[in-house]
Amino acid sequence: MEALQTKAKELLAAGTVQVAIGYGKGTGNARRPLFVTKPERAADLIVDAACTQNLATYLTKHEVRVMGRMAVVAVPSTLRSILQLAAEKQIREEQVLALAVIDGQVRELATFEAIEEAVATIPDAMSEADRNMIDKLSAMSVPERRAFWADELVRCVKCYACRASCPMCYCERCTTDVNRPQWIPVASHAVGNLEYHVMRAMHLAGRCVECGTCGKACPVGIPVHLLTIYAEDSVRRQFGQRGGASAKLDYAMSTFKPDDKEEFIR
Amino acid sequence: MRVGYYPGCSLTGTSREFDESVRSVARALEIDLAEVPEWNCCGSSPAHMIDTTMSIALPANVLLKAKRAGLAEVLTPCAACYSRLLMGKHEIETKPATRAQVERVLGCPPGSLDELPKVLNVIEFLAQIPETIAAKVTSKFEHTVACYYGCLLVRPPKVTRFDRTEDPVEMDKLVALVGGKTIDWSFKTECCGASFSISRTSVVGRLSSKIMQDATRRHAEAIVVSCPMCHSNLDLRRREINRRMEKPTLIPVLFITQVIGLALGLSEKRLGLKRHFVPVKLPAKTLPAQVVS
Amino acid sequence: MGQPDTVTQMHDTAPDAPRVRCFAVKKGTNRRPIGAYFSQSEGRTLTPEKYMSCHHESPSARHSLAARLKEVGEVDVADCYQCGKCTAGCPAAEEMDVAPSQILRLLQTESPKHEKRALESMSIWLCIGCETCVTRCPQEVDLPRAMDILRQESLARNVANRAADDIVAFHKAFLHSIERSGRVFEFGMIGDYKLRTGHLFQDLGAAPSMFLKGKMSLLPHGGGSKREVGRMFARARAAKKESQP
Amino acid sequence: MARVGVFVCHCGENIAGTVDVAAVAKAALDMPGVVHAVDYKYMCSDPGQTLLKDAIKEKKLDGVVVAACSPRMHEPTFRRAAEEAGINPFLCEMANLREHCSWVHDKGAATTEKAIDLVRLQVEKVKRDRPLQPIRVPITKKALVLGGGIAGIQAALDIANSGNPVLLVEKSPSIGGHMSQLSETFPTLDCSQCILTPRMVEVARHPLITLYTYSELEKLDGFIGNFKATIRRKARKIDEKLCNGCGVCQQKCPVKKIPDEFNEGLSFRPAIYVPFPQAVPNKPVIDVKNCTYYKTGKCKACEKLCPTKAIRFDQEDIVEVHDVGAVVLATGFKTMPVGNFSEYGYGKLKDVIDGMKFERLASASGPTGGAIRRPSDGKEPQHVVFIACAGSRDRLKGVPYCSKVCCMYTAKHAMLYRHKVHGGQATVFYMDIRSAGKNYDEFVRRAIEEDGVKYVRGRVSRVYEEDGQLVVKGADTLLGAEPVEIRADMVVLATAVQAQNDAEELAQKLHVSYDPYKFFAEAHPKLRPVETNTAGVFLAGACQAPRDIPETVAQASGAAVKVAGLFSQPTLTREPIIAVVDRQPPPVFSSCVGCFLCKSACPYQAIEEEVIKNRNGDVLKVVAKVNPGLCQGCGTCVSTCRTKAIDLEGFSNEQVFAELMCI
Repeated sequence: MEALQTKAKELLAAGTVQVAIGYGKGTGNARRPLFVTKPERAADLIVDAACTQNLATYLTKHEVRVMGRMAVVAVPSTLRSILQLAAEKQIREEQVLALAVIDGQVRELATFEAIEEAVATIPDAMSEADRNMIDKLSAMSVPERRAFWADELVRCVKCYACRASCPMCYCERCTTDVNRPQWIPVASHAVGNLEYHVMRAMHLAGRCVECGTCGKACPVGIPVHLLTIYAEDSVRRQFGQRGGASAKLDYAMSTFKPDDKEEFIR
Repeated sequence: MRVGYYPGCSLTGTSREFDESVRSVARALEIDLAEVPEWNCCGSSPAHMIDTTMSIALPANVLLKAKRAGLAEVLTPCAACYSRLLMGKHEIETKPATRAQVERVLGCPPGSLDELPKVLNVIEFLAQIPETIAAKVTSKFEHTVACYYGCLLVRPPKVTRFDRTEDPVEMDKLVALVGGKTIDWSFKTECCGASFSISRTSVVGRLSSKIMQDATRRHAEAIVVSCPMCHSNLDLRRREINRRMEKPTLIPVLFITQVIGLALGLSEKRLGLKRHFVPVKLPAKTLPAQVVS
Repeated sequence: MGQPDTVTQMHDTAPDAPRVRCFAVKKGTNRRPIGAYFSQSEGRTLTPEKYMSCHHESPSARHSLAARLKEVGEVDVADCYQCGKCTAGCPAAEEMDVAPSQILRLLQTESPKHEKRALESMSIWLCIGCETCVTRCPQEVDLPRAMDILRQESLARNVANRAADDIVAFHKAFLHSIERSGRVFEFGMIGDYKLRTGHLFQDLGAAPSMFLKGKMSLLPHGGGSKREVGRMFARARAAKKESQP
Repeated sequence: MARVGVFVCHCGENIAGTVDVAAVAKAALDMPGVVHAVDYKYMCSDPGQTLLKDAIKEKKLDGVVVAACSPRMHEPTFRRAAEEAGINPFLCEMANLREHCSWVHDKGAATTEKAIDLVRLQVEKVKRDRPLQPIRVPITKKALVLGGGIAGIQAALDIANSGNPVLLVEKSPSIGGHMSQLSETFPTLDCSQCILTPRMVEVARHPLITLYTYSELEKLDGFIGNFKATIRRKARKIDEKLCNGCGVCQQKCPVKKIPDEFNEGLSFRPAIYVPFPQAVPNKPVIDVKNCTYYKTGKCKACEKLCPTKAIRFDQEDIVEVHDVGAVVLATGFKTMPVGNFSEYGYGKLKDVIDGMKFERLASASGPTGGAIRRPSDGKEPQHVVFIACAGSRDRLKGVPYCSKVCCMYTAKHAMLYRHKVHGGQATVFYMDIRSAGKNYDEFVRRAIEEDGVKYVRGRVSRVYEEDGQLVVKGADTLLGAEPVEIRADMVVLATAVQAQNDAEELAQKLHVSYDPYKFFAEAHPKLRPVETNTAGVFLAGACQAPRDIPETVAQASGAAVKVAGLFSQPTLTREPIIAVVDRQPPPVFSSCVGCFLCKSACPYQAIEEEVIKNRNGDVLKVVAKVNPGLCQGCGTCVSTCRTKAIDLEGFSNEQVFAELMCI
């Protein structure tokens, strides 16, 4: 933690970055995003097990970007977000610098290449609970699974917190905002809710960085992250590619290889 | 180095010298031959000809035993056994219905026939360890021979995936490795008559004499084979062959392992050279010195 | 080589259906634009298997030997275009009464008269199983496999050529030996063969030297799990009976 | 409120026999927005079209649905009629009641019900149609012809003679291609070079043809009428302007033993060489791989002896970019290497040769001056076996298709051999004789009847060497498949015609489709045989499929006419069914976020990046932009776009959504 504070202080003091995005103290034991612009405030940065939110969400925000070059305290999924955002031309190398916290060590990753190398060595770490839930859902029959999700999604109030918290949901105009045609009904009802979440999962298949932030953001406790993680996992199984592995675009869902398995077409 | 070993029936009978030479060469090269326990006959051509089910079940049983004995590879010197084992494995791997049928005949639980051991012929096996062989050569095999591969090592290429189908060279390379010379000839893979040795000896005479003819015309001192059937047809049936030749020939027929054995300095006895019908007499000046075993 | 991966079903009025699946491939990436995958036409891509299944088989064809070969051995005699390459390379063709390519021709007509000629031919017994034909066949017709099935069919229908009796006897003696001993016991097998054929004196000259050279023993080999192999034969026979009531 | 008219066609019995067309028209009248609906026997007939035009005028229709056959058949007909009646042609839609309904269903209420649904879909669509204007694109009136064989030569001459400039690019040092290597041509036995060289000279002299030999296409960008071709002119290492083709360098070059490509390796050439005496241009090239100077740094014999001082050892490749409006692909073929045939000796047997080698042996300009001599020992062969279908119609070892020209050239070879070697015996092993063509079958019969060539129907199983002769093992399938064994002195394989080795790579450069055998694919096998799926790229000759000379020349002229037709227009008009990226006033500019997933999905490279800047030049946004010349309107980008910032004109999201929701 001190290493991080020192690093952030140095970077801010030297003018290498103009803002450090990290975690600060929140209510109780919770952590909240902290935007440090002055070296002397770097001491407020916290790193501990409670820091799980993917801060990459802020990298595409106009309000943050105007401050200048950003340093972001990065958990593994944050690093993947940076690469995926780079692949999709949403962020340039000179705009961001990652302070990766890996195994208690702080590493400054200033180039996409360095981030790619780091990501390649970090294993996918899905939480035990998530893994169990996905296994359980995979084992269900289709009607059972549909019933499970119908039951969960009935609570959705379309607050779009999942969308807002997702680093990959950076579109200025979401499909849900389009009304000619009205793809997704505005009102919260069973069919519309399902449509919204299926659309979200489809849009994140092959792009999701599996941070799980959307699930944590849900005020009514729907495990929405399982949908996107499952879609991501399917793409990986089908095409051997995962979101956020490279800063160059090689998107499985918009291209084909002659040896693609094509099992999904049946 | 340890490898599974399936001698097959011929190597315990009519072609004992092949078995003897394989074992002797293996010992000299410090290779541990783990004989497949309680092995049975592969079914040979008769099963292939008149009983399709058994022609797959018998080899499957051999490979299953090898698998259960923990063998990942099975060396099968006899070309006929090699072909049957490979074909049986191929059928099981490519046809689920056949696999199920064979599982019933074998009385083994489903899934037993997954991942059967790899089948290797003796040339394939020796070609993997050229350095080991070269290091142990004590007296170069300085003779010019004709390498005769026969049918079953190379055909059908989709199953055997061994060497060049119409003009194989792996055995020639082995002979060259131990100091020998090989002729480039046209009958490397022409059929000798195979299993008609007993029931249609005349066919064997006609086919084998053509093979001998070309080899002798090109001045081969011996023919080198890797198949008991080829051997017995060219050796045992020499009278039948010579009857059809312009000039009768007495060049011997050696197994590839005997050639390598000679180069490794192994005795004639240990290589079973005395068991041949056509005596193994190679030009004296180049015969290796006798080594007491 | 072989057939293209997909065939496009073409409508009479939608003749513009492109028959090719890959166009426009970008350099520098091994992935291709997904749009390139789908044809722009009203045609649908079908796998060859699905395409084949659209064809109707004539009812009579179902019981022909050709149909049986296809079903049991995955040998399609229709693939043969009678180039004669199999015959040209066959080591036994000179002895045969019907050339290998002509055996396939007899099956192609699907007429009982021609099938009978194939089953009664000497050729099916003179096939050595050297696999030369299939190795060179431009159409990959597995003729050795077809010969296996024809031989067994010939025996089952009891129409095997009498001139092949000794060959059949040899095969039977051989299998019998395996069934009894698990392995081939040459002395017993040859004795069995001689009894079956009456060729009592054939090769008599060779026998003594065989013993002398240690190439033939008078007693069956040990090992070979003969009981187990015997059971295998029994189970195979039972299964065969079950399938042919 | 929309005013839609619905016109239901009987198509004789085709639709009316299965669908209750009157009921469809009646039901259409109840659909919201429909003010007029009728059924008629043949809508595509003149009276039918008049019916449509009159109704548009009288009922003041602003949308038309013709419920008839596939739009592929008659959409242009009805759109033209609508335009004549005064409405935008893109306000006319078709419901396919024939292929999508009457032809695929039995007669019955459900079928009529489906027909009504199909009409309803189109009514919903037409109500949301916008008037569209055709797209006009300028044309660069200069053609690029790739390949300088007879196909490329003919295409270049025909295009140039129509008054349009041509850039002819050939990768080898001379034009002429395979045809220049042939001895005589079937079925007339006239000398190949004698008929070809005048055309080669004409190409060289034509004021509108720029000839680039020893050059290759590196890259092709752009679209029909507006291509940019990047061409690499490989360094010949001589100054072409100074060289007068005297040939001293060739004589003095110390390296002599390089297998001569033009003679198929039957003779040798030096390291500086002109491929053959009639080469165009008659300028040598230095084979850098074999030149002593490039290997050791010494020699320069040619430079010392060149009377015009034309040798340039330091010459580099030149890369040029040319604007062209159309491309003709005429890159030809290759024959399957003899080494591919394991059963015929893997190419190890010297006297087993292929047809091209035989052409050189029989050619007066060849290494033997036209005498047939076998390669191994130079003896005159007394028995030659010709094997047709070597690799062709062989799905195991070769290609499954028929190479088309082999039957004819084999007959020619056997005939030439019989003419040249009196008393020599020629045997042809064949499977079928394919001699469909003017005077072709007569030619084959002549070989058999007059020249005594023995034809044996059967394929050869193996060729092997014995006592200095070749043993050919075949079977005579017309004699009950009797085995035949021939001892021959030479065997000539009619090897299969294949696509060039680099055909796939070239197709990818040009975005042209190709078949599983890498032959370039025509846009339609019957009706568009010289066009490709890429507009502006045309095909000529054997790069598309095996062809003989007359066919190649005919196709080359066909491709040339297509190019000339294209160039005769002032601008190019295209259907405006293309994708469009949303544009809005500042500060949004576009709902596109610039992720460019659409760019990776587009099969036509039609999506470009547009940089939006403020007046200080600062980048505000980078968004997608569709190149209207390249877009083919496939809609792949539309389905990829998460923000729905791309839409397809004429098939908008809104229209498709409305169609789906009305079922």
